[in-house]
Amino acid sequence: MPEATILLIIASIVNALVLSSMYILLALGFTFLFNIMGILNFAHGAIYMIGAYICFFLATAVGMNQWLAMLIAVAAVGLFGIFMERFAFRPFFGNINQIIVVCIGIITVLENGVSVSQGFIVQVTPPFVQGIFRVGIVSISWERVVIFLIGISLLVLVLLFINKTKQGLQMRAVAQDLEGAVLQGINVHFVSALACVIACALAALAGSLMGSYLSLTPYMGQDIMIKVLEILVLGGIGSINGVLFAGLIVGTLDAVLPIMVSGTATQAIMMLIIIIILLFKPQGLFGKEVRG
Amino acid sequence: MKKISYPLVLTSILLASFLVFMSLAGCTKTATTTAATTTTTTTTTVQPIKTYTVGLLAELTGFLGSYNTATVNEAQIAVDMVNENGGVIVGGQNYNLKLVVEDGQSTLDGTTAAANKLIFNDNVKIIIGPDAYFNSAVSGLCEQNKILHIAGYCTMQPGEMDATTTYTFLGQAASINYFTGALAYLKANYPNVKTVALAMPDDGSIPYFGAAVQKMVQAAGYTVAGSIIGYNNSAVDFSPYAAKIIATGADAVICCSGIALPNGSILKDVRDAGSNMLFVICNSTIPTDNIKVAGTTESTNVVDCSAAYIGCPNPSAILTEMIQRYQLLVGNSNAPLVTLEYANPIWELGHVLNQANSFDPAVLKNTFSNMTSIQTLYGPGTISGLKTFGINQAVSYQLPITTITNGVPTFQTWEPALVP
Amino acid sequence: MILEISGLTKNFGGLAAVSGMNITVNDGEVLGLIGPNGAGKSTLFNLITGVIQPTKGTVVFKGKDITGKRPHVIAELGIGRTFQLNPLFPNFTVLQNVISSFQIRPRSNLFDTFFNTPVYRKNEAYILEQSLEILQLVGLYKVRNELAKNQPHGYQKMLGVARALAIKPELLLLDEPIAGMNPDEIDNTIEAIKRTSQLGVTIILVEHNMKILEICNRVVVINFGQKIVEGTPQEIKENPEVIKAYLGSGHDTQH
Amino acid sequence: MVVKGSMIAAPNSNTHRKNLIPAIGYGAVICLLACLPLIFKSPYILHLFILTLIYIIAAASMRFIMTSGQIPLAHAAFLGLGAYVSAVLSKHVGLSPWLALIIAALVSMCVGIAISFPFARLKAFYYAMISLFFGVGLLQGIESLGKLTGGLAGITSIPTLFSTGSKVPYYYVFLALTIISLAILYRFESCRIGWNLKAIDQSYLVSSSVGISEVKYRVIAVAIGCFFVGLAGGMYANYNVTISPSSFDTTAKLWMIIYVAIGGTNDFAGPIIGTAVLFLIPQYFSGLKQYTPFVSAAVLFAVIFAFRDGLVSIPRLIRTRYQRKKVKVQTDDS
Repeated sequence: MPEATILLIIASIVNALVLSSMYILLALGFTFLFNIMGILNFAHGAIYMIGAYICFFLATAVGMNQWLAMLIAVAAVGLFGIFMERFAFRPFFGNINQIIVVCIGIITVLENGVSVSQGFIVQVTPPFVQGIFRVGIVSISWERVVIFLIGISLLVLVLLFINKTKQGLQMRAVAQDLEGAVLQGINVHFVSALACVIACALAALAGSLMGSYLSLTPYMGQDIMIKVLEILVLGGIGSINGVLFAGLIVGTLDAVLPIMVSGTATQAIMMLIIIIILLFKPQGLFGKEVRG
Repeated sequence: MKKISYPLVLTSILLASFLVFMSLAGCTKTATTTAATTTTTTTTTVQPIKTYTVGLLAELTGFLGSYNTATVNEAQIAVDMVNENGGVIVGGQNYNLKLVVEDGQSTLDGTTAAANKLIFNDNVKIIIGPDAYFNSAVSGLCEQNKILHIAGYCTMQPGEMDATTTYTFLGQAASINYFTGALAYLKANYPNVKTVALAMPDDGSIPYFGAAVQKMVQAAGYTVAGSIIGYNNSAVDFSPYAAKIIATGADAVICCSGIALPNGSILKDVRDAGSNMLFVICNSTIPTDNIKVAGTTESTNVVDCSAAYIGCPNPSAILTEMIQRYQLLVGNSNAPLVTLEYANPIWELGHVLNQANSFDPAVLKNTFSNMTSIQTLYGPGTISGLKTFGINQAVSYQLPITTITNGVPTFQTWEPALVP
Repeated sequence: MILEISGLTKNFGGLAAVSGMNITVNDGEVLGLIGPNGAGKSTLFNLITGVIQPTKGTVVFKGKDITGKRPHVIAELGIGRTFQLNPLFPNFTVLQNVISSFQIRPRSNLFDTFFNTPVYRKNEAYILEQSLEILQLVGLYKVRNELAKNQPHGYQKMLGVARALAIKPELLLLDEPIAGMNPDEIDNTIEAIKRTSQLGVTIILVEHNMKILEICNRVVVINFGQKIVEGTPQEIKENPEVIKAYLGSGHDTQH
Repeated sequence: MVVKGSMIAAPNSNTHRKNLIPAIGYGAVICLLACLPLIFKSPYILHLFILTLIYIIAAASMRFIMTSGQIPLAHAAFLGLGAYVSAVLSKHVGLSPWLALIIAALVSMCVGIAISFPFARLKAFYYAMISLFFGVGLLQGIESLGKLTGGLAGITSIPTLFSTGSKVPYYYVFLALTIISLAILYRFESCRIGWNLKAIDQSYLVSSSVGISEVKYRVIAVAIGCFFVGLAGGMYANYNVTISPSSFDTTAKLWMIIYVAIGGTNDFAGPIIGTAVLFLIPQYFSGLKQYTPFVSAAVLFAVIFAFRDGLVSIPRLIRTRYQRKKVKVQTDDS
């Protein structure tokens, strides 16, 4: 086997891992919100984009410390989550059509708002960490390593939150049986608002990180959204652990397919694979019960 | 059992149609006013100056939105500059140019609708733009209705520009220009490059532009490593493509067309993956943008054939003025120009109108295609393109070549990026 | 003998909801199927009507093996059923509920239906008149034009029966027809069931309310997915095992 | 989905009078629509009307599928499929555009049937998601066919239905096609087929217990819906001369369901009104250039928060309000 091929294979494996962790990072907030609260946030991509732009703005225009900027972006977008819960999700809970309408409205406003206000300058948040990390013939930029680590650790944190903390348990209670939860004296609105805050914060975090890895465009959220939905359905509804494996599958496909087929065909093949998987496991890989 | 409440539904249908009626009545009103008319304005010149309306087709919303909003600003500046130099003189009468802008929404059918609006609603006889492959929606329409069409860009896809679209001109350097410029420089200054890999966005242009590029590369005596690598413009991560490029084992990679995001990302990923191969970027996006995306440490050993940018010696006084006005407009003293993709055609149009001394598109197109040299914002340009497009209607002019080392762009030379 | 269940078993992940059930139902009788909560009565119904597939065993209806057939096929063969929970189309009116339950006899093909041929119109007219009759039978005629979801619980249950009758069943499975009803609703329901069985329809009742026994010719008591005893209502009332089985269990509706 | 009206014409005399009012109404609307080219001479405005007609067919067919409780997020992709099939047939194969139109509709229907057999097992949310994925995949697949479909740049200079450049014949032909399609869809919905679809939507368990085959009727719904959306796609391609994937992408898919939802999913007239309003209002404000999208967003929010059952619910709301005023007795109910 020629050396080039071996390099290609190794590179693909590395890419698959890193890309998967990126997708896990992206999908975490969305899947969390849907699996735990049964809320389908179609505007996740737009929120991710807003988070990226806020972080960019603070880090470059204001000249703030990068990590601080990220934290502020996360906080700000988290607050936006309360707004989302109150005006987008609570009034239309369970009606997918109306949720789509509201979310499209929000997406339109956010994307065009950014597009109009920012004007055309290629915008990139400066990298959080510099340099390249070499092991033998494999070499990755530290940025990607950081994204990888953050993605995985966030997943663990969210799992801990759901299973160990009081709020996490309350969320699951609300999701499983609303009336029961109310009878138990759980403040349902508080719980769901909390869930939305967490979800949006996670989206913003992903946005800030990816914004430094890729460049920012007002429409960066659109393609992300499809990926996120793929991961949600593939992972199975009602299972956060599913995200890990779904993310791995989608990431690997995205890392390997472009090497075999060119350009847009990758997406088609990918969808085909995903649909086939779902036809054999309609509940997704780790799905428990159907909701929504 | 009650029948469906159709009377009520019908009232709402009527209501809706009434609303539509009103709205479109509004449209017609605007149409009559904005049609190419004669509103007199008083200026320094002796006789009153009439205004002549020119249509500008831009993608103001959608994924090209922010970009084209900027280029439309440039176009407006160009119009002001033409008017301040006395406008255009046709039949001894001075005319000020006036732009009517329509939005193509970054979709082909949106662009078709906008073109329809310009032609049938705003009654313009000259259309500038649109961007990228959206020309394919306009060229045919203009041919049908005998409208002069000066495209702002061209990706060489069918319907954009060929022997059948005689009313269509390419008024601005397109992907083919940037490529020829880069190739010529590469040939002259990098003798040790033998094999090159080709990468370009897989937006359907590979069978056309890609094929042409491949031929030209081989004609220049290079061997193309592997097939053309088509990347997905909207990919989240470009490292797979980078891996693919490195795996070809070529001495250099040429990224044809495409925008800053994919090109910069691929550059970054190629470097991160540990390869230091020569990286040639030939597209309108300026070097500083590519550096922004790729990062300073990663952007090294790069040759970039691009539009004019801050730091390259200005080819003409007009361009200097253009830059100053643009910076004034956006209120940023060192904002780079975008690409002039609409400003350049307008500037040329002024030249052509003066030469032709008529507003008749048929006359204009003959004059335009028979001009040996034309005045562009980049200085004198030539008209060619018979070999590439089948018609001699593409304007080409000198383009700046830049090398980048450790994130520092260094201007090298002006290449006469001729369209064969 | 209209229905014969032999060795019917259903396991939900290890534990057996129904195991080795053998029941035979004779023509025109009213068979009571009683047992405490979670005894597997509803599961048995779902097995008969093909909503869930049995692990093993067979269901034979009129000498025809219907084990594991799709629910709508079984319905076509003439087994009607009602449901414990939300037994109707909530957004149809009561009459529409019954009309739209006429799928099999008469059935007009797509062509007739679309082109509104005389055949289709004849069928629909017939269906309308039949539906009104059925509503008379179950005593819902006066509320026929009101939305089903706005009806009281008892009416909804009766509507369930009416819908089941609309497919002209030879065998009718009633899943807790009187659960959660008030006394006079119960009396009406029992009246209606009696009238129905007089039309020659074989009926199987699931109930864990002993009161229903008085209209049954025969009663089967099941617990933990198995048949405990079988006999006339009188025998059952005295049977010590039944008493025992019932002591532990409350009388609220099943899951 | 709330269901109104009767499945059969109740055989009492005054239904004739009942049916008369809508009949007159229809006549009025059709006359109005037929007169439009005489009112508006501008080809551009006719262009807008023609596109509206096409989208109305698409939206109405989408709603028809939705009556069975399936949310076909792939519908815009089917519009694209129809458009591409008829474009390829009439341009590359050289069939007559009219024939291509019909074939496009049939192909779209066949694909719809083919996918709806495996998908019929899936319940609401999963169906929506998988059809979304299928739509994306289908579009990307079409896009990646290289020279045949011209990738992202799409197909240009598609043979047109009429040689004349005027848009008036298009308007009348498409108006006729739209009316026919809507009539057929309305017939399907008001006969037993439509009722069975609504029954399945309300409870597939109950409907199967009375002998309604869920799979059969879901497939029927998808087949009919896809046929008409394919037809609309073919009309679009042969009228618009140029098509590209970006016209049918994810955003388009979601906008399509918005046309339906804003108009109102519960009523046949919903998608018609929704499309007319949502497609034409932004056109009216197109003078705002890059600020136009905010207008459509504003319309969305206004409608969804004011009348969540869509625009068709306005008259009903007004009426109930009026009745409340009249009858002060039951103010506490509702």
